[in-house]
This record gives sequence, structure tokens and C-alpha cells, in this order.
Amino acid sequence: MSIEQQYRTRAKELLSSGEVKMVIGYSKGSTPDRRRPAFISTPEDVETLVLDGACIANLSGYLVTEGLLSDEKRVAVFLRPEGIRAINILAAEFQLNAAQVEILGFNTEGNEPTALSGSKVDDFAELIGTLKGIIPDTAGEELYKKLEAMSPQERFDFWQSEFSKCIKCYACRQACPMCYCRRCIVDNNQPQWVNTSSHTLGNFEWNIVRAFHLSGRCVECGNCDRACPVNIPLRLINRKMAGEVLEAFDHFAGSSQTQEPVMASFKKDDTETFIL
Amino acid sequence: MTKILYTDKLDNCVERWRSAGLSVIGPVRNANITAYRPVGSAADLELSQILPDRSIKELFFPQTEPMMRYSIKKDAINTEECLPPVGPRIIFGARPCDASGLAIDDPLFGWDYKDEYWFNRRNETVIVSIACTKSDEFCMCTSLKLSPDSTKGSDVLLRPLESGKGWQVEELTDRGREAFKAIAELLTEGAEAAAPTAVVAEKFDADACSEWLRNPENFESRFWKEISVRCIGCGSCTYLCPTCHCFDIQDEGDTFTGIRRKNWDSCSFALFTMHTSGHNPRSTQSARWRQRIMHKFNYFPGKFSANSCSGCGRCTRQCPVDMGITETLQEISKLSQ
Amino acid sequence: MSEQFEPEIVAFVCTYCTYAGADLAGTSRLKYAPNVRIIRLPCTGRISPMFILKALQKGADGVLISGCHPGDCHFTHGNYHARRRWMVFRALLNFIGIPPERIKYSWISAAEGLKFADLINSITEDIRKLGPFEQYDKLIAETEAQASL
Amino acid sequence: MSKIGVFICHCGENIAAKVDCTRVAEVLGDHPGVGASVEYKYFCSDPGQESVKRAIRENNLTGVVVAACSPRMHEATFRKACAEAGLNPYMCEIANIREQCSWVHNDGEQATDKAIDIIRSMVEKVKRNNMLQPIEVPVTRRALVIGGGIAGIQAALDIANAGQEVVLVEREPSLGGHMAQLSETFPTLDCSQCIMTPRMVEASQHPKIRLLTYAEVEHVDGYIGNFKVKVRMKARYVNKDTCTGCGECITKCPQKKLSSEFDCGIGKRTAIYTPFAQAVPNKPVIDKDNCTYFKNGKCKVCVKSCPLDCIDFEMQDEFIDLEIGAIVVATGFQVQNNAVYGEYGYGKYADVINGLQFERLASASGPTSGKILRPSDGKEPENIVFIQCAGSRDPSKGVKYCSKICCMYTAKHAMLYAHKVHGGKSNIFYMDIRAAGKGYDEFTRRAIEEDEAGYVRGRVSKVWQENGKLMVRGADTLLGRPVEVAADMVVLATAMVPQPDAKDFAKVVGIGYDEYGFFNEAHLKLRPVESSTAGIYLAGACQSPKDIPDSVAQASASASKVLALFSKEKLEREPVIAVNNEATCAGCWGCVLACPYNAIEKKDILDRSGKVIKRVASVNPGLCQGCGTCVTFCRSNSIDLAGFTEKQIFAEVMGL
Repeated sequence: MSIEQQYRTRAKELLSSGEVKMVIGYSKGSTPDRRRPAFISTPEDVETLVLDGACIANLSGYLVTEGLLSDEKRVAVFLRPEGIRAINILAAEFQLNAAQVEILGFNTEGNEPTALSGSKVDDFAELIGTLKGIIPDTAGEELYKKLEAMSPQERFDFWQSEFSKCIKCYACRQACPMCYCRRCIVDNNQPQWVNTSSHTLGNFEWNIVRAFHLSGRCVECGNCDRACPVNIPLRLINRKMAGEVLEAFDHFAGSSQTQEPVMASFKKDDTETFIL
Repeated sequence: MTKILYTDKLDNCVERWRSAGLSVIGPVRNANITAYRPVGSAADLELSQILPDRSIKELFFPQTEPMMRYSIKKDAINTEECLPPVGPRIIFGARPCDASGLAIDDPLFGWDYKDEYWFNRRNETVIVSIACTKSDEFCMCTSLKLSPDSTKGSDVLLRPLESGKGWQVEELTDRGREAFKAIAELLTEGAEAAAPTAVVAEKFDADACSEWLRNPENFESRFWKEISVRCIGCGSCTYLCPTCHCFDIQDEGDTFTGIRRKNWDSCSFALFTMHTSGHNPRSTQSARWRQRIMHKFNYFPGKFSANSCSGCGRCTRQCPVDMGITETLQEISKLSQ
Repeated sequence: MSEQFEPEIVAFVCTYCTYAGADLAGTSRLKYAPNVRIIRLPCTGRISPMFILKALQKGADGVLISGCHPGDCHFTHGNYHARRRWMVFRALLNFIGIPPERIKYSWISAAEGLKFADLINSITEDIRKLGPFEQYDKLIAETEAQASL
Repeated sequence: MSKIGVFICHCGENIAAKVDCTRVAEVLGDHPGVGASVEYKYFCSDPGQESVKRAIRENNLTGVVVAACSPRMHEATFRKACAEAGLNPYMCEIANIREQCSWVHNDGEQATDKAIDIIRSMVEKVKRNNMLQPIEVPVTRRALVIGGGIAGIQAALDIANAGQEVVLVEREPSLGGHMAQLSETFPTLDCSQCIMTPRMVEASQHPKIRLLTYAEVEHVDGYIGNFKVKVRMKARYVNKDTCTGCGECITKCPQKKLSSEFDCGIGKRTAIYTPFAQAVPNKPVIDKDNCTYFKNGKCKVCVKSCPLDCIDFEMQDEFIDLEIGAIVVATGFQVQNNAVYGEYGYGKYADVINGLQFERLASASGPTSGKILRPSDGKEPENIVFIQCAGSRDPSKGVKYCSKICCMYTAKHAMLYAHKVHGGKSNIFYMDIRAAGKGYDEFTRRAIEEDEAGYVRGRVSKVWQENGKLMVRGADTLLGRPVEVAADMVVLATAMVPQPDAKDFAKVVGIGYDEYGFFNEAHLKLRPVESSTAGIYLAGACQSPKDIPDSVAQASASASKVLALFSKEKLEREPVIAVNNEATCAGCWGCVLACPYNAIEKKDILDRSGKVIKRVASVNPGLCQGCGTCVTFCRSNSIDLAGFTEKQIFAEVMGL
């Protein structure tokens, strides 16, 4: 039985038994290579679920949709390892109760999805442990290395050219499971810390703030990068920050649902070579 | 016999137009994205893409634009109006859907008072469109009573030759004819056949959709929630749309001086309708999506007798969750039967 | 060069240590460069990265962030939290291309008036050598310009 | 519309010599929103302050910037003056143009330019200042002292003697703590119980002290002045009110061979027992785990022996709810279990004992009536080896810190041994002799010079038994050679460690603790008796290893902090505190974690039917100290700090 069929069966069981009220997965998209998020609430509809190599979107963000989990009922969701890490963070930041989330875990190596065993977020602790320090999606690696080798001035020029394209549609924010704030800091106009205009200065500010707020929280699922309509390689900034918190604080975002947020905690012996 | 512009003459054309004082603009690919940008020579043009990633509207309605400068003095605030840049320009290689989009928005920007930021630019810009010979699954101009070779909004329409070596020239307006006078000697009279235009299948019945939308009973239909459940509320569809025209006005500055700016805004954002009290009349994403569809296919045509959509398909093409106008109107078409 | 470049530097400091250290530099009548403007906060924990961005937007060529030495925080932990944020924010700015040499961080206690004066002098000199932050100035100028298209 | 008054002080020549105050006043006079801009020689003088007040009244100023010396000098002065003129004092700010401008720059023009910037920036801040009101917190004038050792008793008595109510909670059946176990005390060699027991009695009889023994604090809620505390009264199985402490039951109890905690296992006790003869209250409890009746359902000898029918096997734990204004935590310490040192043979050889056990041997009320006798055979030891730092200053097996009291009590032990066993020989292995304290060094010198304690500088590597002797092998690092001593008894100067449940307890009370479990003071130097939680104070060895005088001193210091708090009905605090915008808060609660003062709580927002709509953070104004760490953390910019709001700081930067 293919993994797709297995998971359809499991989704059907979960829905028929009433164990979950909804399954969030993937279904066919508007073109053969597109998959779209699907919200299945009846056992009959599970046949529309698709699971293949094109299922890459991190669906965990839908779990914090207002009201979805407030009835204490459970929801099943298709997640890759990054998505599972995202659940840990959302739980650690009290945005959801992980016990309400039934995980249909999978990974896609090449084109074929493989099943991940487990159903509760804690079942994947060992798997997540093995992923520590491994970049989930190496797209853009060459560019990343190039950027690292540049001088700050060259990097500035690079990002200036990239950010000048930004149209401040905030698709990066909306697509990110970690951007769950009811009001984003850019939407606070008293004071207006981030210039809302999408001139390049405002775009710099927005992208800096976004990356800062995701430092130690980003699971590198790539949702922002794929959502960006003007193709800014956003994931590279997030990757840099993930590497930084890993190196400086040994913090691998989403390791467990009790993990302390790295920016709200400290160690007395944190590095400080740069402080005069 | 028609006028023909051969590709190898294009560079000369650009030069002629430039020396005639026009700035030349066209699809340019830079940093992984194609947008309408100034070109120095024909080599800068990227004409092979189905359509540029970003729409033409930003040349007339930029994403951010200063409207006024102010400085704060002890007992007065001094203001100074900002006007859009002046000077004639020619956009070469617009797609008919983009050009149509401008024509769709013209009445909007001129119905109560003339938005000078828009019209100053419109009046000084010649739009040379190229009919489409390629399309993709997202194109839907034909469903909007337009076509891959629509002339709406264009001053000149070029039809690619079958040989791929140039274009048949169809001058549509005086402004177009005027601009092409400057390159008259670079055009050739010929009978070379034009390539067939792209076949864009009709995807929905826009009239039936409008009718369904006009029925007040459908305003609270469950359909809205179902169709938009995966919408994440980003504004990429509105910001890429050639006809979406909502904006916000923001003051930016410090204690001493500042600039009042006009910035794009999007009905997809939760904040779009948020009141100071905290109440939000469009509190759900489905309500926002409904507004977008209603505006484009019910309210706007009610006022301006045209759908606020030219069928470019960018909304669907770039949607992070694979939504878009096409799917919604297809579903509405089904409902209205 | 006819006139040497005078950098503008904005400092965000905690009131208990660095601000008091700056006061001590004054009462000791130490002399230092007049290029720094100090903004007083209760604690380094209160110093948000946003302050740095706004100082840059105002045209600062350099920014100084300073507070109590580790373990000395009046609020016990504010500077430990701050240190983490700086660590991360500094790496971020560097990756974005804002040279780390322009944003300085220091621990200066209420007793270190001399360190304060010396630091202001050396930072001013460092930033002077770097010259105006032209890349950022261009961004600022762009916001003031008319729409380009 | 703002009307800010700017008052530029010359400070004699201190400012005016460098800064062109007239130009400054002119420029600021032209600044938007400035209603008056004046200069004067000394604004802090009486006429200066009067002129500020007059300007406020005459111009209806909405805010004041005094450009003068550091706010650390005269902020309070000018805020008071503003208040006297009817302006909210928090609408006044100081622009520091002396310490941070005129005094530190040579060039007058540059100094003047800088002064203008400093003042303008401050004017922009003041425009956005809010009329803050001092925070008033009602204070329940009743203190809770947790722990009935010498520190707790001292704190309780000091507070009670000042006329305030105290609830004193002790988890053991009797007051006394470790001090009651000691024999004589250094450096005076007065009998510990002789000085301790009168204090215990005094505490128990004090009309202002409510004594709860055999009781534990279960839960603490609330904040300074307003704590709600739940105390578990453990079932004693003896009616404390009717029991007279006659001791019949203890005499009759058939279960006699239980190891006495008070005697550190050297002595025995019964299942119904008082820990020691002078216990306060001197009323027994039943050790449920070891009572024959509880184990087998048969016995009840005590019931039969009790003339007043006080035994009640059905008794249950009870809970008491208390309203408390301040808490003194005095939960004391434990000694480290030396079994971790296998090489010293503790737990393996009966005659290797720890310091506290030695105290019991040397105590007149102890199991040997004060005679130094070997636990193994009851013989008088002719030779004792004392090993100092058995656990302290040993990062590998013990603890990194110095336990502070061991040098002194080991010297005392050597002395007591010399006094009680004439001709007895003692060897003390030590790393350093730390005898800082009044009369302390003299005391150790006496041990060496008068009582012939043999100090050997070096560590012991091994203790083993051979021919009925304990063989101690160590090094004499002064002579640079190995040493072997045959001893009859070995006494380990065990490390002082926190109570085993200290960390859990800290969480119950809501205070911080260090890596070992000692409770954290708010500031090591300047606030050593306050915990980081307002209204909770520390006393004694629960904060760090301490001897009796230090514990008592800290207890009295804590008591004085409590009394200062109780000196008014309401506590008035600076209103520089964080405020959360519940409408925008995302409830990630990072601020809760980041707050050094546990001042941020999780709060449910309910609808009319009581259903939770959302969960947010809520700042407790009683606990917040105003550092602003939460503000910087808050991604949604929901939390803000009064007096240093985001708007104010933004304006300060934009005003530069």
C-alpha cells in the first residue's frame, strides 16, 4: 500500500472514530505540479487527499487559526519534520495545546514521500534530535556561501537590490507559522517603528525585524521564501539566524514543546566577545 | 500590406525614441523577477515571458509615492506638494491584459476628481502592447471578454510574426501614431503573416458570476468560507493585480520634517478595515476574500460598467496557497447554473 | 581634505551603570569628543533593536549600546537578556550588510568614567575613519526623493 | 497641544562657561510645542525653583524640561517643584547638559550644538510623557516566617516585638532547626541549647506570633503586601490542644529503635516522639510510617497510656489559608551526604561520622550525654582525625563553594575533644584555615596553641580500617610528604548544602535560586536580604552558608525590611512599570519567562458566559520593578514601560 493510501486510511479512521474533527492535508492544485492545503472534515472526503513529493508547504500555521482548537477537539495534520518542529514551538509559546494535534508525519527525500512513525509531537523527539544542525532545505546554498564570503558592503548591495523589489505584501509573514501575532509590530503606528512604505529603507527595516523576530524560532520550512511573489531569497536570512543561535546558544528551534524561547532566556556565560 | 517592425531594428527604435526625449520602458529581468523598468537598449528587454511577474500599474500608481513634504515650525506647518515625475515615455512590450488593466482603472481615478498622479503619467505615456502567442493555465483574459490581442488601453498593438523576426504594427491612437512617426523609417511595409494568437480557453462565465454576486442572498453564503478557507491573508494577489488600486496615506518623518505618502494597501489585510475601537467589520478572511470578489465583479462594474479584472491570472499564479480569482469564479459559475 | 568628517553617533545606555559612568566622566572633568548623543533607558534590557534602526534612519553613522557589566545589573538579569539580543541582532545586521563596526556594544559601570570617555573618543575616531554610512544614506535619500517612475 | 517649558540653567559658570545658554534658549524658544524657554543662573536655588513654578502657572505649561545637571542630581527636586505648581511631577524631565555636555567638551560651539540636541530630544520625550500616579498597594500587616531555626525565630521575634503579627511556620514537630542540635558554639563555647531554647520559648509564647509547627507552606499567590498563602498542617495524630506533654506515651511506645533524625542517626527514638527533650511545642507526634498501629492495625499502647485521650489515629492533614503582607524565607540548610566520598568510608565504617553527628556526641543532651564515644563500640577515642572541606571547594564530587563554617566548627570540635578527653590527640587535615570573623582567628589559634590541635595542611586520599584502627592517608603539603595516621574516629567537615527540596520550594514561593538551590538575593551587595520578588525576604543559610551570627544579623535585617513595609497602610511605588495591551497581546508569554521579578502573570480573558476567549500576559504592578526587558522581548509591541514608553523613545530619537 502506498503511503498516500495508508494515510488516507488513517485519516478516514481518525475522522470516522471522531478522534479528530478535521484533517489538514494536501489535495490537487490548479496545475499538475501544484498542491494546495485541504481541510477534510468528513471521512468521505479523504479520497481527495494527496501525498507526494510536491507536498512541501508547512501546514502547521493553520492550526493557530483563531477558534480552530478552542473547542478542545483534536485536529490531524500532515507535517514534514520542520512542521513537527513548528508544533513544538507553537506549543512552547502557548499558541496551541500539542495534545490536540495528531501528526501525520512524512518526509520527502527525492520525489517519494516516506512515513514518519509517531502521532504525538513527542514521538518525534528522537528524529528531531538527529536533525539538529542539518539544513532542511538546501536550496540557495551556493548563493548563501557566496553571501557569507562577501564584505558587508557587498552584502548590503546584494540585499539592497533584493529588498528594492519587496512590495510589502507581507506574504512572508502570513505564510509563516511563527507569525501568529494578532498585531504585527509593523502594524503598530504608535510609534511606527517600521516604515510601512515600501521604499527600500522601509523594506530593509521590515525584513530585518522579521528575521530578528524569527531568530531561534524559524524551522526553515521555506514557506516565506516560496510565498514571496518577487522571489527574494528570504530563507537565507533565516538560515543565517538559525545557524547563529545554534552556534551561540546551542539552540535548535522546535526541539521540544517545553523548549525555552531563546530570546526570552539567557545563560550567564553566553558569549560576548564583541562587547567592549 | 501592413507595417512591420523587425526585431533587428528594435535597438534603433529605442535609440530614436530616447533621442526624441522619451524614456523607454519595457519588461526587464533583474534579480529573478521581471518587471516593467526603464531600458537603455533593446537588449535589456525580456519579451519572451508570458507576461512580466509584476504588473504595469506600478508605473502609474507606484507602491509608494510622496504626495507632500512638510516641515514643522514653531507656529506653522509648511507644506509643499509633490508631483509625479514629468516627461514623455513609451512602454514597449506591454501585455494586452496589463494595458487593459490601465483602461479599466481610468474611470476609477477620474470619476470624482482627476487623480493627477495617475493621469499625468497616463497622458505622457505611450503604450505599445504585444499580442500574446503564448499563454499558461492561469491566463483568463477570454473569460473577461478580452483576448490575447485586445487593444483596450493600448496605443499601438504589435502582432508577432510567424517567423518570430518582428511584429505587425497596428497603430491605435493618435498618441501611438505620433510616437511611431519617430521610427517611421525603421518600419517596413510587408505582408508577412502574423503568428496565431494564444488560445486561452474560457474558464468561467463572468456575466453569470456578476449576476450571482448581485443576488443579496448570496452575500452570506457558506460558499465564501469554503472557497477561502486556505487563504492566509497576504496581499500578494492584490499587489500583483493590474487593476487593484487601494491605497493608504501615511506620514513619515521626524520631529522637524516629513513626507506624506500614498502607499498600496490591500483588502486582504486584517487591518484594512480595522477601526480604532478595535472593531473590525471584516473580521474574517472569508469576508475579505468576498469583498475582493464583490468589488471586482459586482461593485466596480455597478459603478463603472466593467469588471475590475483583465484576466492576467497573476493572483493565482503567485498565490502561496493556490487560490485565485479563476477558481472562485469557476465555482460561482457552477453555483449560478 | 578641507574639513574632517564629524560622525553622528547615538548612544543608548542604562541609567544605573553607563549613564552614571558618563556622569562620572563629567564630574571628573574628562574631555571627550562631542559627537555622541545619549538616550537614557532604565536598563539595557529595555534597549530594543528598533532603536538602532531608527538611529540609522535619523542618519547616525554609528550607534553605541552600553550598560552594566554582567552580574552588575540593577535589575539582576536585564543585561543578560540584552546580551543575547545583541548577539543575534549583530549577526543579523552583519548578514544584511550593515557593518558591525558601526554598532558598538560595551559594559561601562558607574565607576568607569574614564572608560566611558576613552570609549567615546575611540568610537568617534573609528567611525570617522569609516566615513559617512553612504550606503544607508542613499536609502534615506531615496525615501525623500520623488517617485522614480 | 503641548506647551513645554524649557529652563536652561547656567549652573553658575559650570554650564554657561561652555554652552551659549542664550543661543540655546533662543533655538528652543522656536521649537514647536515650546511655550517658554528661559535661562537662569541657578534653577535649583529657591528663587530658581520659584521661577519655574511661576512659569508653569503663568503659561499653563503642560510639561517641563530642565536643562541642567544630571537627573541623578536634581530630578527629584524639580519634579517636586512641578508638583507644587500643580503639574504632574512625571511631566518633568531633566536634560543633562552639565555632566554630559559642558564639563566634557572643550569647544563652546560644539557643546552648544550638543546641548540644543539634548534638550530638543528631551522636549520631544516630554511631549509624550503621561501623567503618572504613584502606585499604591495596600499592605496586610502580617508577616509569614518560613522556617523555625535561629534565623526564622530571630526574624519572627524582631517583627513581633515591633508590634506586628507574625505567623511562624516550621515543618518539623519542633522549633529549633540545626542550632538546637549543636553542642557548644564558636567562638565563645557557650552552650547552644542554653541560648537557643529561651528564644524558642519566647517565640512560642509571644502574643503576636502564631506558631505553626509540623506544617508546610503549600502554595503562595499574590504579591507584596497581599500574599495569599496556603499552609498544610500535617496530621500529628496527637491533639495538640489537650496534650500536656507529660510524655507517658513516649515512655510506653513499644517501637523504640527508630533512628533519631535529631541525633543524626546516632541516637534512637520511639514512634510517638518529640524530637528532643526541650522541644517547642513539647508535644509529641506519631511517625506514621513506623508506628506499629499504622502498620499492623494493632497496638494502641499510646492510646491506653494517655491520661487525656489525646491520640487520634483518624486525624487528617488540614489546610490553613493566610493573608500575608510580607514573607521571610528562613528554610535553612542540610549537610551534604558524605556517602559520595567512598574513599572516606562514610556509611561503611561506623566511626567515620560527620560534623553534625559529632555535635550530637558532644552535646550534653545528646545520646551519650556529652561524652565523646565511638558509635561502633562506645569506647572513648584516643585519636581523632578531622577532615575539612569534605565536600566544600570540591567541584568534582562536592560543591564549588566554601561552606564558611567548617574551619570554625572543626577547631571547636578539636577543642571540645581536648576538653572532654584528656590526652586525646587530634589531627586536622585542612586546605586553608578561614577564620575571618570577630574572635574567630583567636579561636583557631587557641585550638592550636592551647588545645594542641594538630593541623596538617593537605587533603586526605583514603580512609580504611586496619587492626581496629581507621587508617587515614593524606598529604602534608607544607612538608611535602605523605602522611598516615591511625585514628579511632574520623570526623568529616561536611559541606552545607541547600535543603533537598529548595528548588521546588523556591518555585512554590516564587523566588529565584542559584545553581545549587540557594535562594537568590535581589542584589548581592546592595540588596542582600531581599529576594528578587518584592515583599519576600531571605534570612539565614537558605541564601548561602552562614554561621549563627550572620544568620541572626540577616534575620534582623529582613525583619527591618518587613517593618519598613508595614510602617504604612499603603505601599507607594514609582509608577515606572510595564503595562500590557491585552488587545494586541498574542499570549506567547515570553515576557513571563524574561521577567526577572515574576511580575508577569498569565491571564484568561473571559466572555460573559465565562468562556476563555483568549489568554494574555498581565503585569502585576505590585511586583514590576520597571526594567523593561519584557518590552524589548515583545514581538507584537504590546507591552510598554510607563516613563520610558516606545513612543517616548521613538520621539527622543526623532528629535535628535
